[in-house]
Amino acid sequence: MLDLRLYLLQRLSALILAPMVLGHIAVMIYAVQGGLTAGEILGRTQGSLFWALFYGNFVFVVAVHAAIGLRVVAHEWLGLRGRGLTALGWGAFWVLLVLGMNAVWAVSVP
Amino acid sequence: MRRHPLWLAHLLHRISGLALALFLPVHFWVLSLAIRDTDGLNRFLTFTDLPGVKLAEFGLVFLLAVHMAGGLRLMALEHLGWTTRQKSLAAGAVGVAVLISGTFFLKAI
Amino acid sequence: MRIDRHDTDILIIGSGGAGLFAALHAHQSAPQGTKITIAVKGLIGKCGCTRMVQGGYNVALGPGDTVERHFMDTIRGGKWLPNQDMAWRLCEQAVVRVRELENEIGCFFDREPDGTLHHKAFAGQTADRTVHKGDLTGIEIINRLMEQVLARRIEKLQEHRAIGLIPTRDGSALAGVLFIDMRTGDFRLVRAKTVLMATGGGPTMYKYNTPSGDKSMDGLAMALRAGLPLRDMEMVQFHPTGLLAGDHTRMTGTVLEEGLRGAGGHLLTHGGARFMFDYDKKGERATRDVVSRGIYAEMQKSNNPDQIGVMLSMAHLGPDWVAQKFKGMVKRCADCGFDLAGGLVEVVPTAHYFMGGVVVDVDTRTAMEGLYVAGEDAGGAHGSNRLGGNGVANSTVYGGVAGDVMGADIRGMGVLRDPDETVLDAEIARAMHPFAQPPGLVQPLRDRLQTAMWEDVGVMRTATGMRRGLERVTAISRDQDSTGLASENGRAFNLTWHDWLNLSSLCEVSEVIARAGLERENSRGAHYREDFPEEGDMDASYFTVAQKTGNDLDVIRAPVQFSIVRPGESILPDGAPETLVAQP
Amino acid sequence: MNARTKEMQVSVWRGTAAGGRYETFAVPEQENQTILDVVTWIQQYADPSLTYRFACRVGMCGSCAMMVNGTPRWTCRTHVKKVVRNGAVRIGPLRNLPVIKDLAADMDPFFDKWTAAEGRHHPGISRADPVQQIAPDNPGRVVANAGIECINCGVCYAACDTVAGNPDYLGPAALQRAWTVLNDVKDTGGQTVLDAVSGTGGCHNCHSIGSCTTCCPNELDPLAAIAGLKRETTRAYLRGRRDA
Ligand SMILES: Cc1cc2nc3c(=O)[nH]c(=O)nc-3n(C[C@H](O)[C@H](O)[C@H](O)COP(=O)(O)OP(=O)(O)OC[C@H]3O[C@@H](n4cnc5c(N)ncnc54)[C@H](O)[C@@H]3O)c2cc1C
Ligand code: HEM
Ligand code: SF4
Ligand code: F3S
Ligand code: FES
Repeated sequence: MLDLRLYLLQRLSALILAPMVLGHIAVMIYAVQGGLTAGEILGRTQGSLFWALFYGNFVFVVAVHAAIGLRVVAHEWLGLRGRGLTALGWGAFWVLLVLGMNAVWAVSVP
Repeated sequence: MRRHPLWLAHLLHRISGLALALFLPVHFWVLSLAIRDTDGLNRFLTFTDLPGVKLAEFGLVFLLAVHMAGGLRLMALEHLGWTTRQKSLAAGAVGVAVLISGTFFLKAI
Repeated sequence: MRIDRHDTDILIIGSGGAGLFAALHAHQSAPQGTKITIAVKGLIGKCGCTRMVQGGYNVALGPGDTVERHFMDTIRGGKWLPNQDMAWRLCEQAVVRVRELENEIGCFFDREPDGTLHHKAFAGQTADRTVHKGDLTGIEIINRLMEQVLARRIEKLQEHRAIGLIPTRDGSALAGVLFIDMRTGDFRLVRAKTVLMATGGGPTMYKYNTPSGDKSMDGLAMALRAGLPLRDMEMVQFHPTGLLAGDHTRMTGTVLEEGLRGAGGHLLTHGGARFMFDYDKKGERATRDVVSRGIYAEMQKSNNPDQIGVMLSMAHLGPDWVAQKFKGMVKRCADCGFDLAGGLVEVVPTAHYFMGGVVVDVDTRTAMEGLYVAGEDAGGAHGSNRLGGNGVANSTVYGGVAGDVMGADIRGMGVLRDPDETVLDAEIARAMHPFAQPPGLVQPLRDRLQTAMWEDVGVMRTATGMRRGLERVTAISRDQDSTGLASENGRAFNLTWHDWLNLSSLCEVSEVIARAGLERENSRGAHYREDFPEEGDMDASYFTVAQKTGNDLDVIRAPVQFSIVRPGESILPDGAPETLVAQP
Repeated sequence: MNARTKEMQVSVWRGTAAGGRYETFAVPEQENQTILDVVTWIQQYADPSLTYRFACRVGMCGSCAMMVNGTPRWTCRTHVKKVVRNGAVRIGPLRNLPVIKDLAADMDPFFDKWTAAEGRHHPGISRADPVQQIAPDNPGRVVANAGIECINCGVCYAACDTVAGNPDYLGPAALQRAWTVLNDVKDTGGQTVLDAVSGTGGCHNCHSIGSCTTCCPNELDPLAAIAGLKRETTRAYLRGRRDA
């Protein structure tokens, strides 16, 4: 159940996500390699507008992207349609957004 | 009809996307819970040192890499018209995914 | 028996080139609000022979070609038997129809490098005249037509088989057509002010035949029962190279294209010897009827039951070249296990086209008010032989004509006519007959018919043979009458019931073919009498007309009207070259 | 049937839209035998009530498609040797379409979508005009030619998992036809076609699974055609936004 707009939104979000995912993976590799403690991680991220924006954006785009994706899968595999499908799409979006922003908040605001 | 490279690539992409979408909320939730108390986070990070959890972490990155490579493959296929090379792209996508996650995994241990 | 009754204004039976064009033209020409219905035995656009056209479409648009030249080739090819006014209209309107196909319907025929239409020459033509889309011309034509019809407000009755033309009580006009809705097995009477019959002949009563499986001469059998005159019924065209792959496969009889011989393919006996030069100085490149007879004669010489046909050999031209030039054919043969490019493929002459049909005027009108006939069902345009490429031209030209004429005629027709209920009941009873008989196998009967017609009323004929053929057909009909269908299987989508009905149409028309063949005591075009091998006096050319009154079948001879040109004359300007085709 | 004749076990789906089951028949093996011949033999000699569909018997009409061992195929040109495994084969009605009876599927949804995708010519000129001069190597024509030999057999439609999951999806054949029309230099319906393939059932539902291309008996490539539509609709949309 994709029309042109949702399709574009999904591709666009994917394109934005790609470099972010690479960035995130790089940070993780660096972090794990350096054997960082929680304190060290938080020390770097907390209070940093850059990381706040980075992860804030990441979460928003992921929420859009994954919600559209789940909507498609729910339609094709579970046969969901109409209002149920819309509800699922928005539901997924909000759950991801709220939980994600909560995490971003925790990581970046001291 | 089933089990040709493109079909497998699609299934892989879908499964990885689904798994990511289901795992992410959990990930977010644990993260935010834990960070609220530094002790908790440390406990959390030690917890992630357990081999099983390490594997799960590896899995997550693996999924992300697979899904991303698959997604890039798909968009290349659709928008660059790389039809003759689609099969090699499909294979390549998996290759890249294993590479990225493998690096991560190796470095981690 | 309860039947469904359904009304429309214009009813078209069949969705080949004739049926689909008629639907589109009727849609254009009929007054606003006219209801148009297309009813067909299969799915719209997917059945019938137009879709199977390979070679192409004859139209006088090639360099130097003229309608006059196309016309003269058609008359000469038909050995002076064609209805000249019909042949003229065919040639003249083909030009318009091809432009319509290209510009309005969306077909794309192959082009020359400079972007103009590409024309090739079939055997028997004096100009490069045949436009085509590779060797899948019919698919292009029918797919494009089908799309246009599907997108319009035209009622579609698919998998509806026509079984009877139902006249008014006084018999002067057609009231409607009785169908079986094949999916449910129910009977449906469709009344209409005008009806086009475009069910497309199709001589499938021969052991080897090319037409699509849905074709079984139903139209001509219905016309015969309705008492309409049929002409040229002895004229069955055989294509020389049908695939021979065994009795158990439907592939047997399907065409291996003409171009294979044109390109230099050899025909060989099982001993490996070429033989066509014994029959004609052009060898394998001679016309269809000549090559068919050559092959048939060679086949008669063999008495080894494992060696039925003759062999087509292409390998000497270089297997790679063949595989590239005839990609589709080579692949088709490979799919069924034959190596056309490098090996030998066994071939037989195969019944291809039926020149005979209902007597119509140039406007497709018949002797019965409200009934129109176009396409392979209509007789006259080709006479004793159809030129390659004139078949699809004929069906599309006259289909369009029929659509226009019905659209105009309907303005003067007031109300729907009431059917003769006794004819209706009789047709239903006829169709229901097998369910009251003890069940038996239908296919062996069809095999018997096909063998009888092939042996006795086939490529070469004699009076004795055809009389024997008639007796065999009568015996088969009789056996069919006592061969039934298990009623517990029901009527819904009961293919075996339709096989039974197919056989019944084929038997009816087979009798007429043999009778008309006996009546023509000379050899013209597709009709060859070993006991009358001469062409006969051209100026006194006659065509046969068969008509049924009650149960009696009469066959008479009617003189050909040379309304445009007399034998020995030409309408080409003085000094026009004999042929424009570069000789190979 | 003499003792020497080998037989194969053919299980055939029997039933209607309301339900059904597979039924097994022993069919004599022959030298040049297609799946259509196998089905035909069953109807002619073993069970006269079996329903299936065919017309041309040479791969031109696209009427005879069925599921053979789970894969959609044109049965008139599928040699038995290609598909029979251990002396057995399973034949069912085409997937993704309603069954009418036994092996005959209802093709209407398939053709309705063909029409909905604007799969037809949109003329700019008429029969009064001469045939257009178009070089065979005209780029638009070359693209159009790539998909022109579709016989609308529905094999790709049956192969596509997206169609299976999303009944509104127009499917590979209709979309490929739309792509052909869009590229046809004679066609004047460009925007109409783009609009038709951009709705909820449109080309954007395709996940490039590619079963269509894998299964097409004519070796056509609907996957590539649909990708083309995605590109063109995207471009047209972005252009539209810019112009607006
Ligand atoms: C293999 C092959 C190759 C050919 N190649 C060429 C060629 O290259 N050039 C050329 O000019 N000609 C060729 N022909 C001849 C040409 O195809 C036909 O002459 C022409 O297409 C006939 O068109 P039509 O519309 O009259 O009939 P068809 O196209 O045969 O259509 C008949 C329609 O009537 C339907 N019908 C039949 N019976 C009933 C019934 N009882 N109730 C309802 N519907 C019914 C059928 O299902 C079908 O839809 C070829 C023929 C064959 C078989
Ligand atoms: C980071 C978290 C991500 C999540 C949770 C996620 C989730 C999903 C989900 C659930 C789908 C639907 C799957 C389907 O339709 O089969 C999907 C589809 C898609 N994803 Fe992602 N994705 C993520 C990242 C990415 C990235 C980084 C890319 C690429 C660069 C990407 C590219 C795509 C594409 C192209 C599709 C469409 C697939 C299709 O139409 O078949 N995704 N994603
Ligand atoms: S694209 Fe191929 S598989 Fe699909 S309908 Fe056309 S010919 Fe059949
Ligand atoms: S199989 Fe289906 S998903 Fe797309 S590439 Fe073909 S249409
Ligand atoms: S019967 Fe026509 S494609 Fe198979």
